[in-house]
Amino acid sequence: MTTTTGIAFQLLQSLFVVLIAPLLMGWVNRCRAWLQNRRAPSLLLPYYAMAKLFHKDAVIARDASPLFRLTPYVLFGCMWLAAGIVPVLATALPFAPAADVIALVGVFALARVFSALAAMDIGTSFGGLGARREMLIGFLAEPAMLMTLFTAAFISGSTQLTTIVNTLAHRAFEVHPSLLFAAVAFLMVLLAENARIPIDNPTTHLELTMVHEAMILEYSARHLALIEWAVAIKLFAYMTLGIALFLPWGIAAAGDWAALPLAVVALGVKLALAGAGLALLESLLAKLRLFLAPEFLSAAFLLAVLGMLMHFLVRG
Amino acid sequence: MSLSAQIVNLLAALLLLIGFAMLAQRRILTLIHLFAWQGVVLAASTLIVAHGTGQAHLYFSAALTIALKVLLIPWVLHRLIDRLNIRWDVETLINIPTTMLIGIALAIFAFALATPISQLASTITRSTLGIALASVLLSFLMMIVRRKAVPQVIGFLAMENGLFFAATSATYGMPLVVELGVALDVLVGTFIFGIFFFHIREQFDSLDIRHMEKLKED
Amino acid sequence: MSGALACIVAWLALAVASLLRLRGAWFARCAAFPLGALAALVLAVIGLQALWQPAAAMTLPLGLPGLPFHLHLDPLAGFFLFLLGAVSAAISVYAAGYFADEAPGRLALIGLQYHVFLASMALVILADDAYLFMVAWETMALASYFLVTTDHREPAIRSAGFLYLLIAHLGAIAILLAFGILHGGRGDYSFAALRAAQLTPFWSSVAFLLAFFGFGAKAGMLPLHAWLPEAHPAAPSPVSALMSGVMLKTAIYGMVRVIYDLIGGLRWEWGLVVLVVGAGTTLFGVLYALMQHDLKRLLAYHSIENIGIILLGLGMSMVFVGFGHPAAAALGLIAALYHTLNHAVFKALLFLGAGSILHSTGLRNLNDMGGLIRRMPQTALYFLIGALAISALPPLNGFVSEWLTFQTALQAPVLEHGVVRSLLPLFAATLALAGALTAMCFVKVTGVAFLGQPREAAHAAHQAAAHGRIDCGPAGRIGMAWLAIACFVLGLFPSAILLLLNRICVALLGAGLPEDALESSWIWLVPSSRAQASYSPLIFILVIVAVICITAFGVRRFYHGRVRTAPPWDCGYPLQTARMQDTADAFGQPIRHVFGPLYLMRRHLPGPDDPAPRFVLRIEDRHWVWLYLPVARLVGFLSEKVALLQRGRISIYLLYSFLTLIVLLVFVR
Amino acid sequence: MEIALVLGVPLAGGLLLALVGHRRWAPEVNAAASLLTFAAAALLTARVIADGPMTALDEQFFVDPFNVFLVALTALVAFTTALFSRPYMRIEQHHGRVNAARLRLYHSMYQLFTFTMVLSLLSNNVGILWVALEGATLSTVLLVSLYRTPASLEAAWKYFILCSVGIAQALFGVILLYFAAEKVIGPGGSSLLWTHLYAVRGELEPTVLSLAFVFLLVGFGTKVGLVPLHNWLPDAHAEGPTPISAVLSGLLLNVALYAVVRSKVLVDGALDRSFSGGLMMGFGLLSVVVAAFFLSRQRDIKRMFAYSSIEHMGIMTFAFGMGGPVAAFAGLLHMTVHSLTKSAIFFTVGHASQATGTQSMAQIRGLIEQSPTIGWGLALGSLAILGMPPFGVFTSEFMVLTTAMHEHPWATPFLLVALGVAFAAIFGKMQPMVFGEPTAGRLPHAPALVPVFAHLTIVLLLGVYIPPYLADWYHQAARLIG
Repeated sequence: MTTTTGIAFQLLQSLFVVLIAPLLMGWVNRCRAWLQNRRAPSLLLPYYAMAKLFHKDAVIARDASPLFRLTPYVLFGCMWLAAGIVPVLATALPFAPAADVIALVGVFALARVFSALAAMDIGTSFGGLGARREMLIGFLAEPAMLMTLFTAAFISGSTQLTTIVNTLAHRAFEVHPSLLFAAVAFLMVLLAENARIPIDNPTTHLELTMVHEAMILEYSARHLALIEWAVAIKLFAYMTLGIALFLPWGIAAAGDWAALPLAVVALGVKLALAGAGLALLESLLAKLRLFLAPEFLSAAFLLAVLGMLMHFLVRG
Repeated sequence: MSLSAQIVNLLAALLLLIGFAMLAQRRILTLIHLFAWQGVVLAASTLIVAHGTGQAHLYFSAALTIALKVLLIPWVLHRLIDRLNIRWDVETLINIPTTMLIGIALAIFAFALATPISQLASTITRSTLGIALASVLLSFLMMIVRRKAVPQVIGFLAMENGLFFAATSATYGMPLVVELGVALDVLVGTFIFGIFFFHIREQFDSLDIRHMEKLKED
Repeated sequence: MSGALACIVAWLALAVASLLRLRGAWFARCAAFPLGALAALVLAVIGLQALWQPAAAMTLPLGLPGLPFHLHLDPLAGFFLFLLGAVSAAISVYAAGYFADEAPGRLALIGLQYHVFLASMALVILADDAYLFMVAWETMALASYFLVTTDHREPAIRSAGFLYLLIAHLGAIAILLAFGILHGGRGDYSFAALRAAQLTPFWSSVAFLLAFFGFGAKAGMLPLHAWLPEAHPAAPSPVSALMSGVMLKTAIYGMVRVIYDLIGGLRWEWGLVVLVVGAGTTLFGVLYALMQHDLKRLLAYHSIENIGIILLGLGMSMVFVGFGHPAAAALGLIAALYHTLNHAVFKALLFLGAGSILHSTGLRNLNDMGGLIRRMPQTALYFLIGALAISALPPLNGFVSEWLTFQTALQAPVLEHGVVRSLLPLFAATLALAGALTAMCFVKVTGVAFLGQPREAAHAAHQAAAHGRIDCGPAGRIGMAWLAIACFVLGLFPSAILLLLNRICVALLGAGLPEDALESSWIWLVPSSRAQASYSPLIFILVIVAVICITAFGVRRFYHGRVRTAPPWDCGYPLQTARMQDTADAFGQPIRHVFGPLYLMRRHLPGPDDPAPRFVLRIEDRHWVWLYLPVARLVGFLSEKVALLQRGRISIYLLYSFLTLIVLLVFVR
Repeated sequence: MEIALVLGVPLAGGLLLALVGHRRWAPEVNAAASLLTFAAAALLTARVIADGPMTALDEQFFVDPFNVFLVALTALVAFTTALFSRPYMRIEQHHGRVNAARLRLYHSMYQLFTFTMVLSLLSNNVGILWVALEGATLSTVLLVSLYRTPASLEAAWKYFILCSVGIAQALFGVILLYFAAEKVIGPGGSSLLWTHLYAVRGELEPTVLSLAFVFLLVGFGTKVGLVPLHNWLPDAHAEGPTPISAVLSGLLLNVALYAVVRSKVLVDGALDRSFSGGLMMGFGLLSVVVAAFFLSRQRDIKRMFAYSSIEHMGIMTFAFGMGGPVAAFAGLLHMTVHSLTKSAIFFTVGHASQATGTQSMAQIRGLIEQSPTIGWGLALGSLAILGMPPFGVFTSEFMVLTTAMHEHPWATPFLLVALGVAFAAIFGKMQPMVFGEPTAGRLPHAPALVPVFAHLTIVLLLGVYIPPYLADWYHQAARLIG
């Protein structure tokens, strides 16, 4: 594969992820509506909503600082970057070495810090509340995520996502008990990081419980749209990351263009299932009290660390 | 053993006896008298050693002893207690029988310590070193158990006597210049003690050293 | 070499000149600090050069008879000189503005102590014999002690100074004893002689422990850290920056120099000791930082945390050396040294930012601040950069060194020892946790101090300023900008730094990183091999910036750029005041909840009939209860017993000499 | 000739001042006499450095690098203290604490004390050494009680009794020494001369010598202030006039230690080294540790620094006890820097308590604000005495600690604890006195701070640079005793 095609593929994949991400959001919402016996909204509703928001005039609080206006773009940029390095369809991503799993966690952390700061910028009590809760979730979710990824990194001897996925996908089938632990931990982190039940509820605006929504309360119009879009990409990135790590079969190896169509289909199926699963999980679980969020996440962290230890234990 | 050696040994025994007597003595005047008698014994032994060995400077030492320790210092002490009007009985911190027992133990210890050394002595009076050490330690003990300033000073002077005895009997005397220096120190020391008695008396209205226990860590 | 010496002499000359009050206080006010910065820059350049050049040595005709002062400039020393020069240059520039309105007397003293402090740090790094090292080391402590107690009328500052110098001195004695072991009664005290010492494993381990805890006391390592959160905030801000940014690094230098270079023969058990202490220090530092509302104190606790992170890198490196894996060991050492440099840069920046706030508003309690970004936009920007860097967020420098530390931990599978192999990732987990907590803490700091609405005190300070902006002057801005740029440079060009640090590893360990790591192009940071891991901050930031620009452009192009301003949405509560914002304490509350048992909390709840109810919560360090106070009590108890020796009764005193005599006589027989 | 000058000047000065010591210009005469002594000592030193060791007056006096070094140090500190005592005693007179008659006593005794010090150092005769040391007690005991307060009388009484009794034990040691030497050298004056004793030290009877050493150690050790023979020391330092505290700490303790070291060298010739060395190390260590714990509960400023003297004498005793060229070098250096530093501290302490009218540390505050020179002097002096580089005390402690670490590692934990406790104590008490809100008043006379800073400068220089001739001198002396 020449560099040019590689870069082209890289750009295309990023674009693909960015464009398709809201669709996944729509799908999850739709599944959830089905499960809850509601009339499901259109699959494309996220796109409509964003288009509407882009058209509106932005209203910004009087005392907002430049940071407040910059943040949506930073979030969007971060998520785009994340989308660029997670192997979605194929592991041939020439730019992926620019950021390995640790950097990926760093990207998410960067985004989180910016959104928390922006939330505190206006100085309303809700902003501060949201920022504090978000950071509380983050401080446990982030290391748990990192440990999960480390488990995979230890198995594959690399922290490059592409290498990890290559190793995990194209090898003889082998049961890794450590990966099981890691997968559970990853799922828990995914729920927490993407503001899903049981940690947060993406559809609520109840002061006592909201986390993510409290942070973006002051945003409107195009800023809000970018944030929503970034959130969608984030969910997509997490899902594809989980798939790549724990269900990697079907992903195209480097240079294996012929496998690409199959990879697209496999990804579609896997994402649809994962989205439905997420909706199912969200419908089954109740939201935790905020106090319990640290417990939930420390459980995730412990599981991830255990998984890592398990790796050494089993390998002897 | 030559006659002079026998006499010196006798005097040494006397010295030790006086040491014990001082330890047991309750009356201050008697204490001074005992101290003077100790000086006499000391001078006598020095004379005999001088005679026996022909060391000329020991005659001088003997004369010095008589002048200083038999006459001058007791006289000064007499004057002092007259002037300060102190004639009370001497009080001790530990009762006298106990003190005596400790004293006997000390004497035995001193003999035991001195015996191996005495074997080496070339002098006619080899056994006196232990007695000298014993009387030094007894004087030390006396200083510890007395609670008034004057007896304490007498204890110190008695200790000096013991040392002097050690010097003359065990080694035929120190070089003259040293002995002169020591004598000068003792003299000046006695005068300073005298000055102190007045100052202390002035400040504390008493020569009881229990008044002087203010400087301490608390 | 002579250049470095000239810089030191220049600093000393500046110190004396400040004291002499040339032309009134003009010299100290206008010339001393800029000239000091110039000398620092020269020193940085010399240090950088030394990384390439062969080691140079020199002796000065001073010192002990038979032991002239030995100076030695090798890559390790060069690196730390570079750190010292580069960071202190910025701080000196900043200080020129900061101290400009001090009273002449104070200024003269500050000028003296500040430059002596700098010179002694440089001498610590250059010293090549135990004596000069100790002299410079303690002079450094002494100079910084006097700087800490500049405002000595405050009892709290005095007690901070006391604690600081006491622990520093104890540490110094421990270091001295380590040198004593290394000396072993042969040769002189030059490092060359100490290096040649052949020690039994027992004695080398004792030397290691003495050196580790001796230097650790200076570095603020657990459990000898108690002075740090007291002393660093007490000093004037440029001095705090210097202490946190540079002085703590001399302790790291000392550790590396003594343990790697002089003691040698590293054992993996030592590495584990370092790792355990490092992990404890890291978590302790960040958890206590989260509880602080005094900005400088908070930063001081973060210094403790970062020392812990450096120790984690060092410890891993020592474990790898002990098991005979030089490449992995080199990686750990590089991570530690890289973090040393990074921490110097961003912590100095943050302290300078805190200094600007203190200087212009007089505030140091976060709960009084708020909205400062509007009045101090420049400071806010630099502080934000520092905050992002310390939070280990890509693409800034803090991330690179933590990334390298993680990569070191990921080398664990090469180890043969099963237990140690599975322990290393646990330390990595500690680091991950600490990193996330740091991010939380700095969201709190930045958010509460700079963002939001100004709280009452901040509002009053804003009003008091004659013109709208109360930002720091040009000197201060240059100083902070310098460090902020350094945060970016160190973050964006890590592979260049990697090459430099690799030279130190080659010099110290006899081996560096594998070829693959060194020969990859300058864009890519590769710790061991490209297949294993790589990171390219340049691409990283390019992508983000490009996306931001394209998005912003696209949104404006295809939609519009219209913005309306309005009051913030009040959610239906009409009364919204600045007091309703989250305070720094509130931000830390959930952490206090989660990690409750780690803190010693003293709560005071007001009663129901309290006319002026106030809820008071004080967080104290448990180490005081189980270490410092018992030691103090023990000393008190012993001295009470010893005092019984001196009860004032002369008979007893006589008895002592009598008994001494008797006992000795018995003993002789 | 120089020896006669060194001895004659203070003796003559003492006699002269006994007549005119109450005059207004007596302090200047005192200082001048001390200056002359110092000049003579410098001449003597130059002579010894040029010509090597010598004896004089029928071998009654002798000079070698060891004692000439102490003579020079003694004369120097005596001179600077005399300079300090000029304004100090004037202020005391101004405050009405002393009258003209007592000043006469003071000045005369000051010179006589110097004389006894020099005499004990220069004398070749152990007996004369003893006489001179007792003379030192006699000449200073009335100075300790100069103020005639109950406390000062008590202190002087204890000083007198304890030191006299102590030194009486030393006399017994001298007699034993003579007893042993007589058999080898024969009776007569030469049996007590150091030079002769050294010449035959291998042949002396070991049992007698070991006994003699015990008596000498207990005797002279009392004057050194070794624990548990130290009890007189804090009282005497705290209650006497400050110049006397300075010379007691700066001179007397050194000279007493000199006597101990001389005896040790002699005994080492006949006995196993570890005997005397072990005893000295034990006493030294005990002194260091006990003094450190005493330090932490002091309230009186002079008393505290007196305990610090005990601690430092302990360090020196320990160093000499270890023996060997490095440790002996360190011990000598420590003598020098301790004398200089401690006397400098007492100078500032004297003025500080005059300015505040109290010796209680709780009431001395903020010196640095009120009178910066006193404040800085006290701060730097205390830090120097605590062994902070670049001051010279650190240099010697560096050598002692590192030598101890590899030769007697068991001792280092004690030293570590003691130095730490002492640091916490002195530093913790010094800091509030120096810093904080000032309480001091003004002094009626300008304080004497040249001596303070002269001493501190020398100590500072010794910390970073020991001139070759000085180092050579120390080396020679260390070889004599190591």
